[in-house]
Amino acid sequence: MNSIVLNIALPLLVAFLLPLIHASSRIAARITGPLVLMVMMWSAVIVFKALEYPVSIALGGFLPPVGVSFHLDQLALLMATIIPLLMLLLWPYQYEQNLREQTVLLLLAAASSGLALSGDLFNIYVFYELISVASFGLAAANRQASSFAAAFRYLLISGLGTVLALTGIALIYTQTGTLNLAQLGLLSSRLDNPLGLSAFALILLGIGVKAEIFPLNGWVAEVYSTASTRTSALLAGLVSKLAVLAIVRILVVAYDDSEAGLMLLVFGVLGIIWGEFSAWRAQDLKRMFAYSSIGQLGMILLAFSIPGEAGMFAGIAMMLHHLVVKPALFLLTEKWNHGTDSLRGAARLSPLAAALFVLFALSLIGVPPLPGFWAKMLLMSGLVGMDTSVYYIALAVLMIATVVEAQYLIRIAVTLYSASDRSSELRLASNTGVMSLFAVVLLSALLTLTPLGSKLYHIAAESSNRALYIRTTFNVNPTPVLEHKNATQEASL
Amino acid sequence: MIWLVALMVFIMLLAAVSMLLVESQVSAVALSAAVSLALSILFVILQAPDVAMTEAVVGSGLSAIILALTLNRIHRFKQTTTAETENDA
Amino acid sequence: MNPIEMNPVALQWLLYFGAMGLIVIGIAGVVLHQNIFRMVLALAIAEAGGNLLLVIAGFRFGAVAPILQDDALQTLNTSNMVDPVPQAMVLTSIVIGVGIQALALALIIRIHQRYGTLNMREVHACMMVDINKSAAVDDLLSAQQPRGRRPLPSPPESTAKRANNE
Amino acid sequence: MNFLDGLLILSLLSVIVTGFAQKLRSAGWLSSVLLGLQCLLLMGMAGLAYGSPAVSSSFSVSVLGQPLHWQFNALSWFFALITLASALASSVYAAGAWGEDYRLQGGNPGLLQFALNLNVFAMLLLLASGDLLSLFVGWELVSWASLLMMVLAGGAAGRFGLRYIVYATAGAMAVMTGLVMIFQLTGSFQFADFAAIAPSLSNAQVVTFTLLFVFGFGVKMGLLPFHLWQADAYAETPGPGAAFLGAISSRMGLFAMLILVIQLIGLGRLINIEVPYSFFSLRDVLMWVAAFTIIFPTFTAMRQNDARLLLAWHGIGQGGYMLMGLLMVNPLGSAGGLMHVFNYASYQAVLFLVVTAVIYRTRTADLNQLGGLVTRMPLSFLMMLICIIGLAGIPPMNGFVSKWLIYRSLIVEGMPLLFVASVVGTLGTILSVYKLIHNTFLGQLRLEHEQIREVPWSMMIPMLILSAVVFITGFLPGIVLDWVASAQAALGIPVLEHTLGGVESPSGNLDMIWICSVLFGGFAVGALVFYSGNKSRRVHQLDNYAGGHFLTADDRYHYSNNFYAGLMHHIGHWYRGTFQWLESSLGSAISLLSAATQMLFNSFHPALFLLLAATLSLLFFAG
Amino acid sequence: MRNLTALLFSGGLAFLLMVIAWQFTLGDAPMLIGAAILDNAVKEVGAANLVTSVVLGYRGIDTLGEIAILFTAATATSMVLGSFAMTDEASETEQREDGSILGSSVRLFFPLLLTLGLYIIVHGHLTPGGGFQGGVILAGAFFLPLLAIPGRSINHGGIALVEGFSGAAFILIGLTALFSGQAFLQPLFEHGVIGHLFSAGSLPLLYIAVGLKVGAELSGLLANLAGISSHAAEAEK
Repeated sequence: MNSIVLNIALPLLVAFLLPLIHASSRIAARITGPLVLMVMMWSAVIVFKALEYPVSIALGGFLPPVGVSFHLDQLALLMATIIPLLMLLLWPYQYEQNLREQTVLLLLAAASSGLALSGDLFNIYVFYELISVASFGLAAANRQASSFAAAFRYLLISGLGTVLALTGIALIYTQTGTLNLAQLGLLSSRLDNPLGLSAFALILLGIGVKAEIFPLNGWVAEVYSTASTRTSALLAGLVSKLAVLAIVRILVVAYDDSEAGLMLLVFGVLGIIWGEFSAWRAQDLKRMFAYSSIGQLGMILLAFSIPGEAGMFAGIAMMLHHLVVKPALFLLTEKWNHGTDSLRGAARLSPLAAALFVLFALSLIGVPPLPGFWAKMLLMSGLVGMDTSVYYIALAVLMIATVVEAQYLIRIAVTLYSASDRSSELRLASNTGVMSLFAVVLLSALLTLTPLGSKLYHIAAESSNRALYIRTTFNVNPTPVLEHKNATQEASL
Repeated sequence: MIWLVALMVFIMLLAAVSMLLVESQVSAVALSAAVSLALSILFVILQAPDVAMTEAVVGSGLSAIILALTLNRIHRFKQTTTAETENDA
Repeated sequence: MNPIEMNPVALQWLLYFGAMGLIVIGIAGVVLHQNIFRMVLALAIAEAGGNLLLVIAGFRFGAVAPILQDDALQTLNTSNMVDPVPQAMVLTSIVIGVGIQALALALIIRIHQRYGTLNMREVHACMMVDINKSAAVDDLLSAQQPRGRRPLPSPPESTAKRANNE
Repeated sequence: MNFLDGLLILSLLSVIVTGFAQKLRSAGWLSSVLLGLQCLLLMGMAGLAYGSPAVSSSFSVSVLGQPLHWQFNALSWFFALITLASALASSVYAAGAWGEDYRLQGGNPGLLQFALNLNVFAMLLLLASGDLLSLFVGWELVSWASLLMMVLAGGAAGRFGLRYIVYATAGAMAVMTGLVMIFQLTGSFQFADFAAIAPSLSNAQVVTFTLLFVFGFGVKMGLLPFHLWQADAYAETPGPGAAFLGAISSRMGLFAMLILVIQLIGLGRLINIEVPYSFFSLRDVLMWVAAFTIIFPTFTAMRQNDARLLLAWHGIGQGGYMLMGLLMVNPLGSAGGLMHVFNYASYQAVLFLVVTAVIYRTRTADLNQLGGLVTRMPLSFLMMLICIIGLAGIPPMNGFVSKWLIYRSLIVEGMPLLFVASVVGTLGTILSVYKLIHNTFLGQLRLEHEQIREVPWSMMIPMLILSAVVFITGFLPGIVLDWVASAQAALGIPVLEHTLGGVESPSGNLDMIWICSVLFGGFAVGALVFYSGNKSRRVHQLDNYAGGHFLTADDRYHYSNNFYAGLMHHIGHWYRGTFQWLESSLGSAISLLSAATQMLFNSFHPALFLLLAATLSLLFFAG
Repeated sequence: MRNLTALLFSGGLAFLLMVIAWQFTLGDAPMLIGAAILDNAVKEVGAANLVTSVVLGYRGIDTLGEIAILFTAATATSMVLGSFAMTDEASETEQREDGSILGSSVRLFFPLLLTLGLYIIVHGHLTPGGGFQGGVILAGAFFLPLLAIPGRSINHGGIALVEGFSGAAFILIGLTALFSGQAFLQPLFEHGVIGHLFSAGSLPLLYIAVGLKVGAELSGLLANLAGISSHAAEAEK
């Protein structure tokens, strides 16, 4: 079970050594990146299979509350497998081998796996910072003036976020004296006062910068439209989800039954409104998908703000669906990055790309047979299940946002398929290969909907179970039998 | 002892505020080094020698050098000590 | 230098005011300034404020630094010591702060070299022009653009006359 | 493997086959054969229409723990019959000469056939839905398939299709919210569970459900506030496609509303819910919405100069009759509503096909450019005559029977004001329909239409068959009333006692056979007098004189331009286009809001928003 | 207007933060894990400087993350400033003549700084300071001659070598602990006598690796920022 740490140590090791490998032989440097990602995926899958109940690993051999602990439950391992998989798909294969960009990508892979697995508050903060610095590097990677400016503005907002997160952690430490999430869970009675909630608010804002929370997402459109399409696909698809996951884990374990979830709801709803309505006016595909990713993340935040299993289940479903659809859409903008009206008649030139766009658009809107519909239905049943007026307002906003989203996505589809006179310079979207891979994943999810649904429900039930989380951490050597000793025994620690 | 803490805090805040208000870039960099120096002394008083040392070396040392280098690259400020000509602030 | 007993409330008020003051001055500095170089400076101040807050969290009156020196080496008593964990955390966060600052300054050099200005408003304007050019899209909100489909009506005689003799 | 499975599989198969066979020249005939086979399979299940129990399909999928299953009952059989009949007619029509002509003009008839089959499959899936989830899945497929049909023509059709999608998604979201609320209440999507708890619902819940479902399905039916999209979208759809969509596509909304509002929630609950501060009950509100849906579009139709738009506006108007009929308790009204679905589908399809035939020959649908085609296209004239008589609701045709039933039940249920409103609606229908036939077929033939011949037989046969259906079911309404009665039984509402000739019920009886025979007797006498005397001699239209002047070909004696100028002079000022204004103001509100949101993203220094967020959230918590 | 709202809200933020801070009482740190570490740090890790035992022992993964952040920052800076060396700018200012005072004093300082840096790194587990602080001083030591003696260029290849190997060393020490059955980054070898140079097991080795890596990285970073072109830079172009 300890071998999962390889998912962090190995990419870091190779990233440190890559300049030397590059100096010795170019070919070796070219293949080490994908090789490492495959090893990471392989090791994550092994541990995922061997895991029936959550396990907590003590790093450095020191038991959790004192040392840093990794919490391996199915959700964390699911993300740990998805990270290398998606990075393999979005690895800059055919670009001229920019050594430094590859090192930064490997560091991003290590940091993302760390963030997904970590069970310690300050450790989450360090891995989050590592992801941030790596994404600044990636945002500035394609060396145009506008990407430097966008990267700088992104760095500034993220830096302020870091300060807020640091103050939040300081407040929590002054109150409870511990950094381990499980112990914070045990001491959550101390955090349940306004002081604890304001600490959570600061951490939410700190980590929220990357989770594209409403007031802090000024950078999204700039970075995604200046960075290379693969980077923006990676940032929009993977990294923002991890930030949301970190917030949700803190929320579930340390702030379970308090109205911290309400704050998530408010940010989610505002995010939806801001994202979808700006996307309605966007003129080029990249910015439209950037704003739509803000809207979608608002929906994911909304889903996670619902307490209990229903919220977690809807959140994970929405998250995975967006993780498949958004990178594919961004890959589309590699060739179609001019204004939407210049796309007129593009379907005739590249029919596969246009058909894929329509498929992804329909799934994003939530048209029945496609998985997007089932995810949105889970979210809606979660919202209706709460049966309080705030959640009904959120439901109404969600509905209006979906209508606006349908309008601007189908507007693009109609332009694609409308007749056009000058259709010479629109070259075929060459990389429909990777996109069709995403389409295959989407359709396979459609076919295996019921088993996938039950698996996700199991994951959601396990990860939203706070007592199980606390029991796992403080029984570092979990007894083979699933039901652990009762929680009182742990309270003695 | 309390007056030492008070002095350091006062210097720190004064330097921070004046850093924002002062015109010339170079003096702003100097003030930021001063803030980090006062802070490291505070850390010493707070019984955190490790942190004080890091703050001194990194805060007033390294970051001051980096800031000065950037200013050098940006403004190509002359060796002569004439006042800042570019009103780029 | 073991600290003599001084009235704790004044010390608490001073230290927390210092920490919170630094954070707020830092954030206000970033928000208020137009010059991007000054923003990075203010960010460094905010980071320093956060670090001070962390160290204060671990401070205990009458405690000694968490390092075993000369006589303590023999007695190995570590009871009367300050909490080492926040100090470890601050070590990391200071270096993070410097890492971000270095990257920010590199970007500033590049921006200055390409756009020739350090004013955030101009940098933003140039960036938006570049983004619109690369996306071959004319920005709806820019002044030159006529609102909606109808081109702007030509200004009446009086303003036209005044405009060209301004 | 019963008939239902066969039907669904064949329909899916035909979608795939026509999908791949688009480029084939004979794609049209292939799809017509497939649709014919589907009709035969449907006939195989004809027992449903005569009281046999519901046929349930052996397929059943369970998704996320919720079972989806499909079954056919008399109501779905009745709607499926109309769908397949109008689909077959349009497919045969499009397969023949019209298809060739459409291909020459740059269209893709194969794609039209594929879209037709896709729509049929989606509608069959919706009609066969066995629980709420499969109902919604079918519903979304229908609305997206009809989008494909609408935007085939490209250009302006794309814009109207986009407008339709906004309405359709809004409706779909409302329905989805309703379904999810039901799921929360009952824990499952089955009809039975919802029917079980329906009586125990509180008034507020019933009102929310009804409003959600009426809004959700009403958008597709084109109920009043949401009717703006339908006319333009259907007018832009290529000929036979418009006939199919006009005939049945918007009735899918009625079908779904029947199941949810009438069958599950039940009319009784609607009646005894009082709307505060008014003597209306919820049902009365809906009735008045239906009444206004009859009046406004019909009178808008009167002003249209394009024949297709005129007919499309009528489609919206007639939808009001169906809803009004089905909202009535006594069997007369509901039978009238259901029968009107059948009648309307039959003559609307023919009218659209005739107008397409006119376009096929004269290349224009503008009523001010046509005239006097009766001499060149007599058969088309006859069919349009039969069908406008049906549309206007005049005896020999089936339209009269359903309108009579609805009027009779309005009187029996004691709603005189509604009766007056629907009669005004019928007046509007008659006026606009007369304008249609007068401007196209009557009056003076234009020079450029001298050489026009009748449309080829491949287009004529479907029109002939359908108008024959209009006449026969008008003459012997009992045929349709049997199906309607079994559909009423499937819906669980009181069944209408009827005979072959018409209605024999305590609240009113009608015998169409007797009426028609008397009418034909009168015709026969008139024809006898005309042909026996027969002093007349056929002359060319211009071979006579009026007021001492010889008629010349180049001046127009035929008054068709701006046909109802006089009437418009009086009622013209009422046409303020309030709904257009409403819709455009909503659109500009959204664009204003999105411009405001983009302000945040274009702000030159976003750090200020972080400061605001930090302070406000701390205030919210620490305060 | 914008500045007014900013001032208003930052005042509000200051007030709120003070309200929050006022609810704490200075000095009574909850000491939950702090006390646990203070009690058994000497036994478990054996380093005299308890902060080092926390930095490298209990929270070793944080330090690994920390080095990775510095490495990413350095790589990103070289990516951003890579091909934009100072040489194209230096042309318009006259070549600075070789200031003899500066040059000679730098030659004097270099060894002193070097020993100071190494001392701090090596005694990381005994006295305050350690890998980071020593590394920065080393970077200063390497960077000073570049500033003082114009025309002196830095050899990036060597720096990359040191950087790569020291980073790899840190992780490999951690991995050997993992492969020898213990957890990742578990302190190895016996603790020896506390207070002596060779005590606290593998901690000194870790800190030396950290020191060298930070030193190499930061000198490369400073060279990049100063725009001093290097041999390796030409090679790569």
